[in-house]
Amino acid sequence: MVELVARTPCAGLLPLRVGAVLLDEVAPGALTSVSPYKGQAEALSKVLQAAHGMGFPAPSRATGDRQARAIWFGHGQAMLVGPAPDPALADHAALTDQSDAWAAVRLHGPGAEDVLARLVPVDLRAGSFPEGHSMRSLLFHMTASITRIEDGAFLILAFRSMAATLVHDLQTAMEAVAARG
Amino acid sequence: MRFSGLRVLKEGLTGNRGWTPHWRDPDPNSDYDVVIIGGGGHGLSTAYYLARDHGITNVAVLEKGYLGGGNVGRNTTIVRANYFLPGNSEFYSHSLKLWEGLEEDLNYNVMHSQRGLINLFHSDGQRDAFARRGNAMLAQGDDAVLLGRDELRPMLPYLNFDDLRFPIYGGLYHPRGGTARHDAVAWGYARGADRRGVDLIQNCEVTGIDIEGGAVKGVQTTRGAIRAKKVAMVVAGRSSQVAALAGMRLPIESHVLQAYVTEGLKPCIDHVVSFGMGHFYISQSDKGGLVFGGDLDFYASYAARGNLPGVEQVMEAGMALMPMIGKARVLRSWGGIMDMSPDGSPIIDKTHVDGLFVNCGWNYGGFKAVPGSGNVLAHLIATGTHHQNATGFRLDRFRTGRGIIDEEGKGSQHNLH
Amino acid sequence: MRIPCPLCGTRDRREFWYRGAAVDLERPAPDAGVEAWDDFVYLRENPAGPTRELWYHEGGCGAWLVVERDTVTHEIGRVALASEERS
Amino acid sequence: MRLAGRGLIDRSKPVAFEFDGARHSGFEGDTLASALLANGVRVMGRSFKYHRPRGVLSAGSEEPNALVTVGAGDAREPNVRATMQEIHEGLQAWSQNRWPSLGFDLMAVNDLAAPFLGAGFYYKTFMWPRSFWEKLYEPVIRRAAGLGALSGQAGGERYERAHAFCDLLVIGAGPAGLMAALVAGRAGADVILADEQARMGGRLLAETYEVDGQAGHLWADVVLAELDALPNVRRMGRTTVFGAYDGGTYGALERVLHHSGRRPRGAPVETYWTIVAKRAVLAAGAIERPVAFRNNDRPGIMTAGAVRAYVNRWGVSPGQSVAVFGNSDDAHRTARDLLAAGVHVPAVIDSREDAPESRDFELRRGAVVCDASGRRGLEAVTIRTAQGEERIAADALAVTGGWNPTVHLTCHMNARPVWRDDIACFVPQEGAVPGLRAAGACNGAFSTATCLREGAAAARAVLEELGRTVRDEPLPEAEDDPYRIAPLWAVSGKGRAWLDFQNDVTVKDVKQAAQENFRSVEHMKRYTTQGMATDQGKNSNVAALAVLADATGRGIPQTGTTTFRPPYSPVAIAALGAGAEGKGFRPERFATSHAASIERGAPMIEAGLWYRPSYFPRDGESDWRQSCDREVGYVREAVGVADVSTLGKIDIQGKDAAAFLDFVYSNMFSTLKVGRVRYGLMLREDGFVMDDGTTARLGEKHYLMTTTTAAAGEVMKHLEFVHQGLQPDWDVRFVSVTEQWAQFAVAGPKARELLDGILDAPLDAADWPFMSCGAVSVGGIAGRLFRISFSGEQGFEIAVPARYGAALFDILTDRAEALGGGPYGMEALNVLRIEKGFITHAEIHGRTTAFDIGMGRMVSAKKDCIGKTMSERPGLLEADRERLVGLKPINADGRMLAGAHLFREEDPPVRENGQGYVTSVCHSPMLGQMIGLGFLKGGSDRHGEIVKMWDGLRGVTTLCEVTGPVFFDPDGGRMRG
Repeated sequence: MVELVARTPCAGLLPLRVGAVLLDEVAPGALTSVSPYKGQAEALSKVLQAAHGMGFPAPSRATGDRQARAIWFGHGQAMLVGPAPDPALADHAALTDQSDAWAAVRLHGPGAEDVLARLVPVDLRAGSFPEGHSMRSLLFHMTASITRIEDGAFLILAFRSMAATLVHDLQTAMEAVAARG
Repeated sequence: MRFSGLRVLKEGLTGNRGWTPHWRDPDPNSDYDVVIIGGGGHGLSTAYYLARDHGITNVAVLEKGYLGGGNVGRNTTIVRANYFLPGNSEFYSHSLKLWEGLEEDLNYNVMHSQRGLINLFHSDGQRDAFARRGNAMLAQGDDAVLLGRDELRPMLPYLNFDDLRFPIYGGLYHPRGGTARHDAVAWGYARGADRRGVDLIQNCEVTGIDIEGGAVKGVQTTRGAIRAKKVAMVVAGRSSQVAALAGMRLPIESHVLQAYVTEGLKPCIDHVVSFGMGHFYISQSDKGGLVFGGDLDFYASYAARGNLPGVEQVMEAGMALMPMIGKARVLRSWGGIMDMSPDGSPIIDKTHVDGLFVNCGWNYGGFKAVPGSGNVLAHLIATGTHHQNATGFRLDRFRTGRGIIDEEGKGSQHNLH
Repeated sequence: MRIPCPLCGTRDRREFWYRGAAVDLERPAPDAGVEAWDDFVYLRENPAGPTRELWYHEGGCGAWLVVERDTVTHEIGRVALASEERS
Repeated sequence: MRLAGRGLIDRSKPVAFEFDGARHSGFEGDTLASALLANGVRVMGRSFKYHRPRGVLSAGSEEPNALVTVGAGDAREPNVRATMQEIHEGLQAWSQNRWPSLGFDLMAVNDLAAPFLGAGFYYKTFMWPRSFWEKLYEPVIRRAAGLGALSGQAGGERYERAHAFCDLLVIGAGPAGLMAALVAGRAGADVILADEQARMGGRLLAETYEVDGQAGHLWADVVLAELDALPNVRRMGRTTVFGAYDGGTYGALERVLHHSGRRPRGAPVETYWTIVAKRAVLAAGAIERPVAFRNNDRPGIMTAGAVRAYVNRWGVSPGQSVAVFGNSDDAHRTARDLLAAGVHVPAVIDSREDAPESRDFELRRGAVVCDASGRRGLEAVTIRTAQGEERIAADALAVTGGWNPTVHLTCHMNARPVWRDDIACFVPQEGAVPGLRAAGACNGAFSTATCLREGAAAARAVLEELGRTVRDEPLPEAEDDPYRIAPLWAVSGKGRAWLDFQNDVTVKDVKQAAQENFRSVEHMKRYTTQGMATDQGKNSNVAALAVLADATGRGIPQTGTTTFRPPYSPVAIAALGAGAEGKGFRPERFATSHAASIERGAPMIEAGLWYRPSYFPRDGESDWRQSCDREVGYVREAVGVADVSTLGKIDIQGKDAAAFLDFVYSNMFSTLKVGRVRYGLMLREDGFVMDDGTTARLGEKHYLMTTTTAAAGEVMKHLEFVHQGLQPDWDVRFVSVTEQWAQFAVAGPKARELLDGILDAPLDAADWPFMSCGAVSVGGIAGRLFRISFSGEQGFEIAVPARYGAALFDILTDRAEALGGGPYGMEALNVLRIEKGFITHAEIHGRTTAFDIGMGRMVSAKKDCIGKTMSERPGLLEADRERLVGLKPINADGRMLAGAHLFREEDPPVRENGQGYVTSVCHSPMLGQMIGLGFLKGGSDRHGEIVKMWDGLRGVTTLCEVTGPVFFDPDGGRMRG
């Protein structure tokens, strides 16, 4: 039998520290796109709660914790992050494996907000974007999902194929923030 | 008064006291053979050619603001004949020939500068598409040269040949392409029309179009009713509103297109250059400002002003393509209202109302068409038949699917161009 | 220009893709005839003033929106999800 | 001349700099202009047209004269305002638009020819002979024009962009702005205070007035210290808010490093901010206007406010003997400040008959300055009184014609300012920009006390609107002098009196424009170039339109203003386009095989945002054709491997998935069996082809759609629209899985052999007919296999989760090589598909219909679909439309070119004879000659005909036979076998 070796999206690119800001690649576990079928949102939320311990997230929010999260991912869609999806979910929602589709990085440290302010056209300061908030927006030219997770860190998901650009853009912004001191 | 270097000398020596108005400011008559709604480039040139070529001088041009106050005075001044689809090809070729010699014809220096235009391409596929275009230009009798990357480099050394995101494969060079001083084109036609007896009436807004028994009888204006045997709507930017006065709906959506000029700089860009992988085109004015533009802001608008995302897209394209312009500072931005048609090509046609004509849908490209458009519309008004070089700009082409002229290949639906 | 997305909150214009008049939601029956289809695909009111149009929150949640907007002032009025506007 | 003991500069910190190669010294806090004045440098620039020597006019960003070039090499920055450039150690600046030197400029000959170079002269001449325009006139004009020069090099300095959000944006940090920020900041609002100057305080730094019992600048410092202590207030110094846009969005430019020689790694020299503010207070102040009189452009003549700024803020006097000319009490104030600083004031010339008397200085009431002498620096002014003319020696003249409120931002959304006769200026229209209020001098409030009052009131109004409680606090005590002014625009008389200094527009020019019937203010502007210089008329537009109003017998409000457009002051393209240089223009998308392709030496080409290998060169191959032919051979004779991950893949689920696909594709998908794949054609609503691709049915309610690489995003958007906008009741969900799967084509007679060697279980031929699909396992990893072909050979595409893509590609290519094959790139892929007549976007280029490409029957008659009705328009079904054909040179060595046109053999190649064009060509190794695809009028009925392929661009004419589009294995036996 042949052996397939896995490679992470940001292999060789991260971690990175510039000034006080750190950027790491995270291994989020399984990523599953969960799109409730018509009229199934409530039922789905219950199954999600029972199986994974958190409800279906409201728009612009994330539920769950380090082990298992449900991140609102757009119109009629959430991303289940961490566990393999309970098969019962499939009765209520279209499930699609996205575990390999997204580069997942964590940006943290003082100044992380300033770094994102250089790339994202949304107010991500803690006052308007506290822990548990999540959003879809642009990160310079690419689309991204950004969630404020524990310790004020940001979990950023971007297309796997764009991982190099993601790191480049973040690094450029990190350098500019650091240079200002 | 005839303009010439000698005249400038003579007036200079006598304190410049002898200059006379470039055009009169008459009050409107009650009756004209032809009323042209719109005193922009196209309307003024239509009046000029009605008088020059067809001897029709009992003509009024009605302008709600000041002459040349629309898109003819707010564009990036590019003049070219590099279209490739039948319908467009012969028309823009015809227009360019009218440009050549316009100064003598109008006795007005519109500074038509045939400095050459280069469309860059960035892939094999784009090269093939530009080759098709270039061959069409040659088949039309115009000029085109396909340049490779190595031939381009000495011509445009300031382009980013080294690490451009979409490398430069080459360019389609149109030596007779270039620029002109936009305001002067409007003024030159205005003066020429006025000298031939056309009444140019400013601050005169058309508020109604009189139609009786399916035929046009005249217009209502803020300066009174004016009767006319024929009426032409030449009001790109307001086409839908004016057409509505005649009960028409047009296949037009109005969009804002921003353009930019930098502070004056010593000569650094000698041609007109356009990027193939992002909407960006640039030339340098004789005053030294870099004049450039890009894509629409991309939402319906009559506001003649844009927003920052549109600005950034253009600047980004500029920085990608020719980073040496980075330290040039944008002095002014402005917005023009574009008549966007579904296939990106214009309409010059009769309407369902006898004697009522429409000229609209110029998309991004109305400036270079000023001479041609006026010339063929004058022909249509005077003879009732389409000019041989403008048979394709039919109003009904969307309904029938016949003769759709989609140069960009983006589709014949709204908002794809 | 900023558009209040019913799901994401108010966002910059750059996140949105513009489609045009909301007429596009009123697709005629296949046999509705030439006039109806010409109206649907091509002829436009194109008002200078309030209008109703379709925007796609492409750089955000992926929702299609019906946006009431003034083409002269760019003022934005009511914004709704196209899916709810229809059903 | 530096004044002892005055100014806010730090005399303990001397700074050395160079101007035109000469070394000078100033102090920290100096601008280049103040330091040059202190060093006795009076001529700092040359005018645009007449190349007249010019000194500094102002002390702010509106400066029209003192424009210099700063820095060298790729950091060279032209057209820098000396009034805004802070000096720093090592600063190098040069004058511009002169040759050979600033002191001696040969182009100044233009000044002598001025009678012939008046308004619009160039529209009347240079027309003969025709060819001379491009060859002679234009080059000469271009070289004479322009100001500074770009370096011609790509920038060595970094620019960046950033986004900021706040409750309240305060624009300008003079008394009104400081007060607004303070009131809002104390109330807890999220405030940004932006000011274009290095030091905040506005006119408080330039005047001697007291606020709250202390010097104005000290009061400003106290306020700033309080603001700095508030966490909810952000101060943005050296930041110009340059534009007001929709939705409370403002553009701002922060000059981060121009005041310093330091360039720390990664640091931007400028940051372009977009600031989204719930509310804004415009406290941008006002700009003083000069008075036009003969030779009013002499070096040493500057605005009175600038003179006070140089004296009070920078401790510099512009001369030894400074006369003052004006029409308001500001003239008196200027004289007093000069006298207090110990500067001689020979006279104050006040045009008002009723000007208040003063014992402090020699006052000439009802008098005007009517001429000035001293070409390289003012020597004397001539004044005109009721008694006649008189010459007064002075080496500087302070002029005030009144103040123009900085209304610009309030006009960026098309509002026009409103004329106020009582203070002779335009003020903002209320509500001109939604959410923005004007306060202070920019609102026509010219005393310090009213500025403070309006600033506080504006902040209070904002706080109330935002639902915050406002404490009523007393305002600081300040000067509340009335603003007494008698309008004076231009002094009558002979000679040239300048309005627009930089563009050399004089009163005569404006009058001539009116005489030539350029009476609309827009016509006058465009005809004379008035207000089109780098200051955009900040110093001159109002006076010019007053002159025009006078010349046309209208009032100023009837004459109106020209349009104010962003940016308020010029902004570098590098800032607005920051981040897009080089590869930053668009994201780069790398397939999982990218590194392996690079390792194999494959040139990578752009495909949309992706990179794909062009071909994989081998040692000994001298050109791409050899590599390509070899790779085609792999597929035709053994097995080839290609990464096809870049194609769009969309996972579609739900009980209405089948109905949905029937609606978006022209052909049927509801009838497709589970485990099978079908080619689909997608139309736009206008009936033209939008995209094509294969779609697999993975389950009863589960499909996987493939799109072309280029159209993936467009298709996704389209599907979302059709679902959300047209069929929201259908229960269907879709999500892109392009990134999830790495997918590789394995094609060729040995494809199955290769796959059997790597799959965990060998393929059973019976289970895998052509156009089938299913699950497979490779190395224990769940994958998918599709039996499809874009090459015409027995072909598969195998997909695994992307993390395994790189590993699988290596294994596949190794195995392929072991079987006599190997990887193939885009060139070979293209040849393979042309040989088979498969189309790409070269053929479905947006203008072609299903009918045109010979797939008319794929528009199912049994159902409705997007685009169906419009595809049936009569014009789209006419037999003589250009339709897809194959083309083959009649001579085997005949050359074909994509982009060539087709003509009948006997016809000359002119447009009227056009028959079609060539879309794709290749050298076919199988046929041993070039072949092509193209569109030919009525082409489907012309097979066998000989047509002429003509490429005038490249000088190639080839006779070709028209064929069907499939050149190789037309019955498809190899593909199915």
